[in-house]
Amino acid sequence: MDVEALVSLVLTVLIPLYVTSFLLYAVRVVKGPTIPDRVLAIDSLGYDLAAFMVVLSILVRSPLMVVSGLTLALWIYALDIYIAKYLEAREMGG
Amino acid sequence: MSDPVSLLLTVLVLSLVTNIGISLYGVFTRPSLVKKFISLTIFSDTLNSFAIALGFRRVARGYPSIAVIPSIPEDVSELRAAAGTAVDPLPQALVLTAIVIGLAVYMFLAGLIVMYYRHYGTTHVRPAEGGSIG
Amino acid sequence: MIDLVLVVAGLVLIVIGVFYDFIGAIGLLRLPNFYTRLHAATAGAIGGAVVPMIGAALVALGAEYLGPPRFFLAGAAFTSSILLMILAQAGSHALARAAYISGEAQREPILYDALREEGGG
Amino acid sequence: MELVPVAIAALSALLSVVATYLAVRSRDMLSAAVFSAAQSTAYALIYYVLMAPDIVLVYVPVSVGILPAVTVLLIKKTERYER
Repeated sequence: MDVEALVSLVLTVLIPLYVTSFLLYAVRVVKGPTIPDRVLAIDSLGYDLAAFMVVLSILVRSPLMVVSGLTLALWIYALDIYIAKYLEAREMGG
Repeated sequence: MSDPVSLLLTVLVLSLVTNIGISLYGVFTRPSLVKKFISLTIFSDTLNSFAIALGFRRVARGYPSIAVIPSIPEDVSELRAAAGTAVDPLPQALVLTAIVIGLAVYMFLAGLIVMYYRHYGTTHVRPAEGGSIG
Repeated sequence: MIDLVLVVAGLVLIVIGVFYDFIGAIGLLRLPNFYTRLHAATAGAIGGAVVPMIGAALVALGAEYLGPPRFFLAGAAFTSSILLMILAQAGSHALARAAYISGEAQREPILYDALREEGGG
Repeated sequence: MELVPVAIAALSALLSVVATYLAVRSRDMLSAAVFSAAQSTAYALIYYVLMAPDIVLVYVPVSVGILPAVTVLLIKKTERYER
Protein backbone atom coordinates (compact mmCIF):
# COMPACT_ATOMS: atom_id res chain seq x y z
CA MET A 1 0.00 0.00 0.00
CA ASP A 2 1.50 3.31 -1.01
CA VAL A 3 1.50 6.50 1.05
CA GLU A 4 -1.19 8.36 -0.87
CA ALA A 5 -3.84 5.65 -0.53
CA LEU A 6 -3.04 5.21 3.19
CA VAL A 7 -3.36 8.94 3.97
CA SER A 8 -6.58 9.30 1.96
CA LEU A 9 -8.16 6.22 3.56
CA VAL A 10 -7.38 7.23 7.15
CA LEU A 11 -8.45 10.85 6.71
CA THR A 12 -11.68 9.87 4.94
CA VAL A 13 -12.54 7.52 7.82
CA LEU A 14 -11.85 10.30 10.35
CA ILE A 15 -14.14 12.90 8.70
CA PRO A 16 -17.49 11.63 10.19
CA LEU A 17 -16.05 11.79 13.73
CA TYR A 18 -15.05 15.41 13.17
CA VAL A 19 -18.51 16.26 11.80
CA THR A 20 -20.22 14.53 14.74
CA SER A 21 -18.20 16.52 17.27
CA PHE A 22 -18.98 19.74 15.40
CA LEU A 23 -22.67 18.91 15.66
CA LEU A 24 -22.32 18.33 19.42
CA TYR A 25 -20.57 21.71 19.83
CA ALA A 26 -23.36 23.33 17.78
CA VAL A 27 -25.97 21.78 20.08
CA ARG A 28 -24.26 23.45 23.03
CA VAL A 29 -24.16 26.76 21.12
CA VAL A 30 -27.92 26.60 20.56
CA LYS A 31 -28.82 25.22 23.99
CA GLY A 32 -26.41 27.11 26.27
CA PRO A 33 -28.29 28.76 29.10
CA THR A 34 -25.96 31.72 29.56
CA ILE A 35 -23.78 33.92 27.35
CA PRO A 36 -20.37 32.51 28.53
CA ASP A 37 -21.50 28.96 27.67
CA ARG A 38 -22.23 29.97 24.10
CA VAL A 39 -19.00 31.91 23.74
CA LEU A 40 -17.02 28.95 25.09
CA ALA A 41 -18.71 26.56 22.66
CA ILE A 42 -18.03 28.85 19.68
CA ASP A 43 -14.42 29.13 20.83
CA SER A 44 -13.89 25.36 20.94
CA LEU A 45 -15.73 25.02 17.62
CA GLY A 46 -13.35 27.51 16.03
CA TYR A 47 -10.21 25.81 17.30
CA ASP A 48 -11.32 22.41 16.10
CA LEU A 49 -12.45 23.92 12.80
CA ALA A 50 -8.93 25.29 12.29
CA ALA A 51 -7.44 21.82 12.82
CA PHE A 52 -10.09 20.38 10.50
CA MET A 53 -9.16 22.86 7.77
CA VAL A 54 -5.50 21.76 7.98
CA VAL A 55 -6.54 18.10 7.70
CA LEU A 56 -8.91 18.84 4.79
CA SER A 57 -6.19 20.68 2.86
CA ILE A 58 -4.17 17.45 2.93
CA LEU A 59 -7.20 15.45 1.84
CA VAL A 60 -8.10 17.57 -1.22
CA ARG A 61 -4.41 17.84 -2.24
CA SER A 62 -4.01 21.62 -2.33
CA PRO A 63 -1.49 22.53 0.40
CA LEU A 64 -1.66 26.30 -0.14
CA MET A 65 -5.10 26.40 1.48
CA VAL A 66 -3.64 25.97 4.96
CA VAL A 67 -3.34 29.74 5.49
CA SER A 68 -7.06 30.07 6.20
CA GLY A 69 -6.76 27.59 9.07
CA LEU A 70 -3.95 29.64 10.56
CA THR A 71 -6.00 32.83 10.27
CA LEU A 72 -9.05 31.26 11.92
CA ALA A 73 -6.93 29.93 14.79
CA LEU A 74 -5.47 33.37 15.37
CA TRP A 75 -8.71 35.37 15.26
CA ILE A 76 -11.39 33.20 16.88
CA TYR A 77 -10.28 33.96 20.42
CA ALA A 78 -10.89 37.70 19.99
CA LEU A 79 -14.61 37.13 20.70
CA ASP A 80 -13.67 35.84 24.18
CA ILE A 81 -11.81 39.02 24.99
CA TYR A 82 -14.61 41.34 23.83
CA ILE A 83 -17.36 39.51 25.72
CA ALA A 84 -15.14 39.24 28.81
CA LYS A 85 -14.38 42.96 28.81
CA TYR A 86 -18.10 43.75 28.42
CA LEU A 87 -19.15 41.44 31.25
CA GLU A 88 -16.42 42.71 33.59
CA ALA A 89 -17.23 46.36 33.00
CA ARG A 90 -20.96 45.89 33.53
CA GLU A 91 -21.01 44.76 37.15
CA MET A 92 -17.76 45.43 38.94
CA GLY A 93 -17.04 43.66 42.24
CA GLY A 94 -20.07 41.40 42.22
CA MET B 1 -31.18 15.40 -9.54
CA SER B 2 -30.33 11.76 -8.87
CA ASP B 3 -26.68 12.76 -8.55
CA PRO B 4 -25.94 13.20 -4.80
CA VAL B 5 -23.46 16.02 -5.36
CA SER B 6 -25.98 18.20 -7.19
CA LEU B 7 -28.57 17.36 -4.52
CA LEU B 8 -26.18 18.60 -1.82
CA LEU B 9 -25.39 21.75 -3.80
CA THR B 10 -29.14 22.35 -4.09
CA VAL B 11 -29.46 22.02 -0.31
CA LEU B 12 -26.66 24.59 0.11
CA VAL B 13 -28.28 27.13 -2.23
CA LEU B 14 -31.72 26.66 -0.64
CA SER B 15 -30.21 27.23 2.81
CA LEU B 16 -28.65 30.47 1.58
CA VAL B 17 -32.03 31.57 0.15
CA THR B 18 -33.62 30.83 3.55
CA ASN B 19 -30.91 32.95 5.18
CA ILE B 20 -31.77 35.85 2.87
CA GLY B 21 -35.44 35.56 3.85
CA ILE B 22 -34.74 35.48 7.59
CA SER B 23 -32.30 38.39 7.51
CA LEU B 24 -34.65 40.53 5.39
CA TYR B 25 -37.38 39.79 7.96
CA GLY B 26 -35.00 41.06 10.62
CA VAL B 27 -34.18 44.23 8.72
CA PHE B 28 -37.81 45.09 7.97
CA THR B 29 -39.74 44.16 11.09
CA ARG B 30 -37.51 44.27 14.17
CA PRO B 31 -37.85 47.65 15.91
CA SER B 32 -34.34 48.02 17.30
CA LEU B 33 -31.65 49.64 15.19
CA VAL B 34 -28.90 47.38 16.56
CA LYS B 35 -30.90 44.34 15.47
CA LYS B 36 -31.31 45.89 12.02
CA PHE B 37 -27.52 46.37 11.92
CA ILE B 38 -26.83 42.70 12.75
CA SER B 39 -29.40 41.50 10.20
CA LEU B 40 -27.86 43.74 7.54
CA THR B 41 -24.42 42.21 8.07
CA ILE B 42 -25.89 38.71 7.70
CA PHE B 43 -27.72 39.78 4.51
CA SER B 44 -24.55 41.16 2.95
CA ASP B 45 -22.54 38.04 3.80
CA THR B 46 -25.20 35.83 2.24
CA LEU B 47 -25.13 37.79 -1.02
CA ASN B 48 -21.34 37.43 -1.08
CA SER B 49 -21.64 33.68 -0.67
CA PHE B 50 -23.98 33.52 -3.65
CA ALA B 51 -21.22 35.08 -5.75
CA ILE B 52 -18.72 32.52 -4.41
CA ALA B 53 -21.10 29.62 -5.14
CA LEU B 54 -21.45 30.99 -8.70
CA GLY B 55 -17.70 30.59 -9.25
CA PHE B 56 -17.60 26.98 -8.03
CA ARG B 57 -17.29 24.47 -10.83
CA ARG B 58 -17.32 20.70 -11.02
CA VAL B 59 -14.46 19.02 -12.85
CA ALA B 60 -14.37 15.64 -14.59
CA ARG B 61 -12.51 13.67 -11.91
CA GLY B 62 -11.38 14.57 -8.41
CA TYR B 63 -12.00 17.84 -6.62
CA PRO B 64 -11.30 21.28 -8.18
CA SER B 65 -8.22 23.15 -7.06
CA ILE B 66 -7.51 26.83 -6.43
CA ALA B 67 -6.39 28.95 -9.38
CA VAL B 68 -2.64 28.99 -8.64
CA ILE B 69 -0.04 28.11 -11.29
CA PRO B 70 3.27 27.80 -9.40
CA SER B 71 5.64 27.52 -12.38
CA ILE B 72 5.77 29.20 -15.82
CA PRO B 73 4.07 26.81 -18.29
CA GLU B 74 5.95 25.65 -21.37
CA ASP B 75 3.10 25.65 -23.87
CA VAL B 76 -0.62 26.30 -24.10
CA SER B 77 -1.81 22.76 -23.41
CA GLU B 78 -0.25 22.80 -19.92
CA LEU B 79 -1.99 26.09 -19.16
CA ARG B 80 -5.28 24.68 -20.45
CA ALA B 81 -4.90 21.61 -18.22
CA ALA B 82 -4.29 23.87 -15.20
CA ALA B 83 -7.30 26.05 -16.03
CA GLY B 84 -9.52 23.01 -16.54
CA THR B 85 -9.27 21.90 -12.91
CA ALA B 86 -9.49 25.31 -11.19
CA VAL B 87 -12.44 27.28 -9.86
CA ASP B 88 -13.26 30.70 -11.32
CA PRO B 89 -11.08 33.37 -9.62
CA LEU B 90 -13.01 36.45 -10.82
CA PRO B 91 -15.98 36.31 -8.32
CA GLN B 92 -13.45 35.80 -5.52
CA ALA B 93 -11.66 39.03 -6.47
CA LEU B 94 -14.97 40.93 -6.58
CA VAL B 95 -16.14 39.56 -3.21
CA LEU B 96 -12.79 40.50 -1.65
CA THR B 97 -13.44 44.16 -2.51
CA ALA B 98 -17.07 43.94 -1.38
CA ILE B 99 -16.14 42.61 2.09
CA VAL B 100 -13.59 45.38 2.76
CA ILE B 101 -15.87 48.19 1.58
CA GLY B 102 -18.73 46.68 3.59
CA LEU B 103 -16.64 46.96 6.76
CA ALA B 104 -16.22 50.73 6.20
CA VAL B 105 -19.97 51.11 5.64
CA TYR B 106 -20.74 49.21 8.86
CA MET B 107 -18.40 51.47 10.84
CA PHE B 108 -20.26 54.52 9.50
CA LEU B 109 -23.65 52.97 10.37
CA ALA B 110 -22.45 52.23 13.92
CA GLY B 111 -21.48 55.87 14.34
CA LEU B 112 -24.91 56.95 13.10
CA ILE B 113 -26.66 54.62 15.57
CA VAL B 114 -24.66 56.07 18.48
CA MET B 115 -25.64 59.60 17.35
CA TYR B 116 -29.31 58.49 17.19
CA TYR B 117 -29.13 57.12 20.73
CA ARG B 118 -27.63 60.33 22.08
CA HIS B 119 -30.38 62.41 20.44
CA TYR B 120 -33.47 60.34 21.24
CA GLY B 121 -32.40 58.33 24.29
CA THR B 122 -33.38 54.98 22.73
CA THR B 123 -32.56 52.78 19.74
CA HIS B 124 -36.23 52.17 18.89
CA VAL B 125 -37.20 53.44 15.42
CA ARG B 126 -40.55 54.91 16.55
CA PRO B 127 -39.33 58.37 17.72
CA ALA B 128 -37.72 59.11 14.36
CA GLU B 129 -41.13 58.66 12.70
CA GLY B 130 -42.74 61.18 15.03
CA GLY B 131 -44.42 58.73 17.41
CA SER B 132 -43.67 57.61 20.93
CA ILE B 133 -42.75 54.21 22.33
CA GLY B 134 -45.92 52.50 23.43
CA MET C 1 11.49 4.54 4.68
CA ILE C 2 11.73 7.69 6.75
CA ASP C 3 8.78 9.06 4.79
CA LEU C 4 6.59 6.14 5.82
CA VAL C 5 7.63 6.55 9.46
CA LEU C 6 6.75 10.26 9.39
CA VAL C 7 3.37 9.59 7.76
CA VAL C 8 2.42 6.85 10.22
CA ALA C 9 3.46 8.96 13.23
CA GLY C 10 1.45 11.91 11.91
CA LEU C 11 -1.63 9.77 11.30
CA VAL C 12 -1.42 8.38 14.84
CA LEU C 13 -1.27 11.95 16.21
CA ILE C 14 -4.30 12.94 14.09
CA VAL C 15 -6.27 9.94 15.41
CA ILE C 16 -5.40 10.91 19.00
CA GLY C 17 -6.55 14.46 18.23
CA VAL C 18 -9.90 13.26 16.90
CA PHE C 19 -10.38 11.18 20.06
CA TYR C 20 -9.71 14.23 22.26
CA ASP C 21 -12.05 16.30 20.11
CA PHE C 22 -14.89 13.81 20.51
CA ILE C 23 -14.36 13.54 24.28
CA GLY C 24 -14.29 17.34 24.58
CA ALA C 25 -17.55 17.67 22.64
CA ILE C 26 -19.32 15.07 24.77
CA GLY C 27 -18.00 16.70 27.94
CA LEU C 28 -19.12 20.14 26.81
CA LEU C 29 -22.58 18.74 26.18
CA ARG C 30 -23.01 16.59 29.30
CA LEU C 31 -21.29 18.39 32.16
CA PRO C 32 -23.67 20.33 34.41
CA ASN C 33 -21.92 23.61 35.21
CA PHE C 34 -20.09 26.38 33.38
CA TYR C 35 -16.84 25.91 35.29
CA THR C 36 -16.80 22.16 34.65
CA ARG C 37 -17.56 22.78 30.98
CA LEU C 38 -14.50 25.04 30.92
CA HIS C 39 -12.37 22.01 31.72
CA ALA C 40 -13.87 20.02 28.82
CA ALA C 41 -13.45 22.93 26.40
CA THR C 42 -9.79 23.41 27.30
CA ALA C 43 -9.11 19.68 26.85
CA GLY C 44 -10.84 19.87 23.46
CA ALA C 45 -8.81 22.91 22.42
CA ILE C 46 -5.35 21.58 23.34
CA GLY C 47 -5.81 17.89 22.61
CA GLY C 48 -8.15 18.42 19.68
CA ALA C 49 -6.41 21.27 17.86
CA VAL C 50 -2.72 21.41 18.79
CA VAL C 51 -2.00 17.66 18.52
CA PRO C 52 -3.66 17.16 15.06
CA MET C 53 -1.85 20.21 13.70
CA ILE C 54 1.54 18.74 14.66
CA GLY C 55 0.38 15.45 13.17
CA ALA C 56 -0.66 17.17 9.93
CA ALA C 57 2.77 18.82 9.76
CA LEU C 58 4.46 15.40 10.05
CA VAL C 59 2.15 13.90 7.40
CA ALA C 60 2.87 16.79 5.03
CA LEU C 61 6.62 16.36 5.55
CA GLY C 62 6.32 12.68 4.68
CA ALA C 63 3.83 12.77 1.78
CA GLU C 64 5.80 13.44 -1.37
CA TYR C 65 2.81 13.42 -3.72
CA LEU C 66 1.77 16.89 -2.52
CA GLY C 67 4.69 18.57 -4.31
CA PRO C 68 6.93 21.40 -3.07
CA PRO C 69 4.17 23.41 -1.29
CA ARG C 70 4.03 20.71 1.39
CA PHE C 71 6.87 22.40 3.28
CA PHE C 72 4.73 25.53 3.47
CA LEU C 73 1.88 23.42 4.88
CA ALA C 74 4.18 21.87 7.49
CA GLY C 75 5.60 25.22 8.63
CA ALA C 76 2.21 26.93 8.78
CA ALA C 77 0.64 24.08 10.74
CA PHE C 78 3.52 23.95 13.22
CA THR C 79 3.47 27.75 13.77
CA SER C 80 -0.28 27.68 14.16
CA SER C 81 -0.08 24.93 16.80
CA ILE C 82 2.53 26.86 18.80
CA LEU C 83 0.46 30.07 18.72
CA LEU C 84 -2.72 28.17 19.60
CA MET C 85 -1.01 26.70 22.64
CA ILE C 86 -0.50 30.26 23.91
CA LEU C 87 -3.79 31.87 22.88
CA ALA C 88 -6.36 29.27 23.94
CA GLN C 89 -5.58 29.58 27.65
CA ALA C 90 -5.67 33.38 27.46
CA GLY C 91 -9.20 33.36 26.05
CA SER C 92 -10.53 30.74 28.46
CA HIS C 93 -8.99 32.47 31.47
CA ALA C 94 -10.43 35.86 30.53
CA LEU C 95 -13.87 34.32 30.01
CA ALA C 96 -13.83 32.43 33.32
CA ARG C 97 -12.76 35.54 35.23
CA ALA C 98 -15.50 37.62 33.60
CA ALA C 99 -18.12 34.97 34.30
CA TYR C 100 -17.08 34.86 37.96
CA ILE C 101 -16.98 38.63 38.46
CA SER C 102 -20.25 39.46 36.72
CA GLY C 103 -22.11 36.52 38.27
CA GLU C 104 -23.42 35.53 34.86
CA ALA C 105 -22.84 31.78 35.33
CA GLN C 106 -24.35 29.80 38.15
CA ARG C 107 -21.75 28.88 40.80
CA GLU C 108 -24.01 26.79 43.01
CA PRO C 109 -22.38 23.34 43.46
CA ILE C 110 -19.21 24.64 45.08
CA LEU C 111 -17.14 23.33 47.96
CA TYR C 112 -14.71 26.12 48.76
CA ASP C 113 -14.71 29.62 47.25
CA ALA C 114 -11.14 30.90 47.54
CA LEU C 115 -11.72 34.03 45.49
CA ARG C 116 -14.42 35.35 47.80
CA GLU C 117 -12.15 35.01 50.83
CA GLU C 118 -9.50 37.05 49.09
CA GLY C 119 -12.03 39.80 48.55
CA GLY C 120 -13.47 39.50 45.04
CA GLY C 121 -11.88 38.29 41.79
CA MET D 1 -13.91 12.00 -3.23
CA GLU D 2 -16.01 14.90 -4.37
CA LEU D 3 -18.93 13.97 -2.13
CA VAL D 4 -17.34 14.57 1.30
CA PRO D 5 -16.43 18.31 1.05
CA VAL D 6 -19.75 19.22 -0.59
CA ALA D 7 -21.63 17.38 2.18
CA ILE D 8 -19.67 19.37 4.77
CA ALA D 9 -20.62 22.60 2.98
CA ALA D 10 -24.32 21.68 2.94
CA LEU D 11 -24.29 20.77 6.65
CA SER D 12 -22.53 24.04 7.49
CA ALA D 13 -25.18 25.95 5.51
CA LEU D 14 -27.94 24.26 7.54
CA LEU D 15 -26.15 25.24 10.78
CA SER D 16 -25.89 28.83 9.55
CA VAL D 17 -29.68 28.87 9.00
CA VAL D 18 -30.21 27.91 12.67
CA ALA D 19 -27.72 30.54 13.85
CA THR D 20 -29.33 33.25 11.71
CA TYR D 21 -32.82 32.43 13.00
CA LEU D 22 -31.67 32.59 16.62
CA ALA D 23 -29.75 35.84 16.00
CA VAL D 24 -32.83 37.51 14.54
CA ARG D 25 -35.29 36.18 17.13
CA SER D 26 -33.38 36.73 20.40
CA ARG D 27 -34.28 39.80 22.47
CA ASP D 28 -30.84 40.10 24.06
CA MET D 29 -28.48 42.02 21.78
CA LEU D 30 -25.31 40.46 23.22
CA SER D 31 -26.71 37.01 22.49
CA ALA D 32 -27.53 38.15 18.96
CA ALA D 33 -23.91 39.27 18.48
CA VAL D 34 -22.66 35.86 19.66
CA PHE D 35 -25.00 34.05 17.26
CA SER D 36 -23.84 36.34 14.46
CA ALA D 37 -20.26 35.24 15.20
CA ALA D 38 -21.38 31.59 14.99
CA GLN D 39 -22.97 32.28 11.60
CA SER D 40 -19.73 33.91 10.42
CA THR D 41 -17.75 30.81 11.44
CA ALA D 42 -20.13 28.57 9.47
CA TYR D 43 -19.76 30.84 6.42
CA ALA D 44 -15.98 30.66 6.73
CA LEU D 45 -16.22 26.87 6.44
CA ILE D 46 -18.49 27.22 3.37
CA TYR D 47 -16.01 29.55 1.66
CA TYR D 48 -13.17 27.18 2.48
CA VAL D 49 -14.88 24.13 1.02
CA LEU D 50 -15.93 26.06 -2.10
CA MET D 51 -12.18 26.58 -2.79
CA ALA D 52 -11.82 30.26 -1.94
CA PRO D 53 -9.06 30.46 0.71
CA ASP D 54 -8.29 34.10 -0.11
CA ILE D 55 -11.86 35.02 0.82
CA VAL D 56 -11.44 33.18 4.12
CA LEU D 57 -8.23 35.10 4.68
CA VAL D 58 -10.12 38.42 4.49
CA TYR D 59 -13.52 37.32 5.82
CA VAL D 60 -12.28 35.85 9.11
CA PRO D 61 -10.54 38.99 10.47
CA VAL D 62 -13.36 41.23 9.25
CA SER D 63 -16.40 39.23 10.26
CA VAL D 64 -15.19 37.13 13.19
CA GLY D 65 -12.63 39.59 14.55
CA ILE D 66 -13.79 43.16 13.99
CA LEU D 67 -17.58 43.12 13.50
CA PRO D 68 -18.35 41.53 16.94
CA ALA D 69 -16.07 44.18 18.46
CA VAL D 70 -18.06 46.93 16.73
CA THR D 71 -21.36 45.34 17.78
CA VAL D 72 -20.33 44.87 21.42
CA LEU D 73 -19.05 48.45 21.54
CA LEU D 74 -22.37 49.61 20.08
CA ILE D 75 -24.31 47.66 22.73
CA LYS D 76 -22.12 49.17 25.43
CA LYS D 77 -22.78 52.70 24.16
CA THR D 78 -26.55 52.14 23.78
CA GLU D 79 -28.90 49.66 25.46
CA ARG D 80 -28.73 45.88 25.79
CA TYR D 81 -32.32 44.65 25.73
CA GLU D 82 -34.81 45.26 22.96
CA ARG D 83 -38.10 46.80 23.95
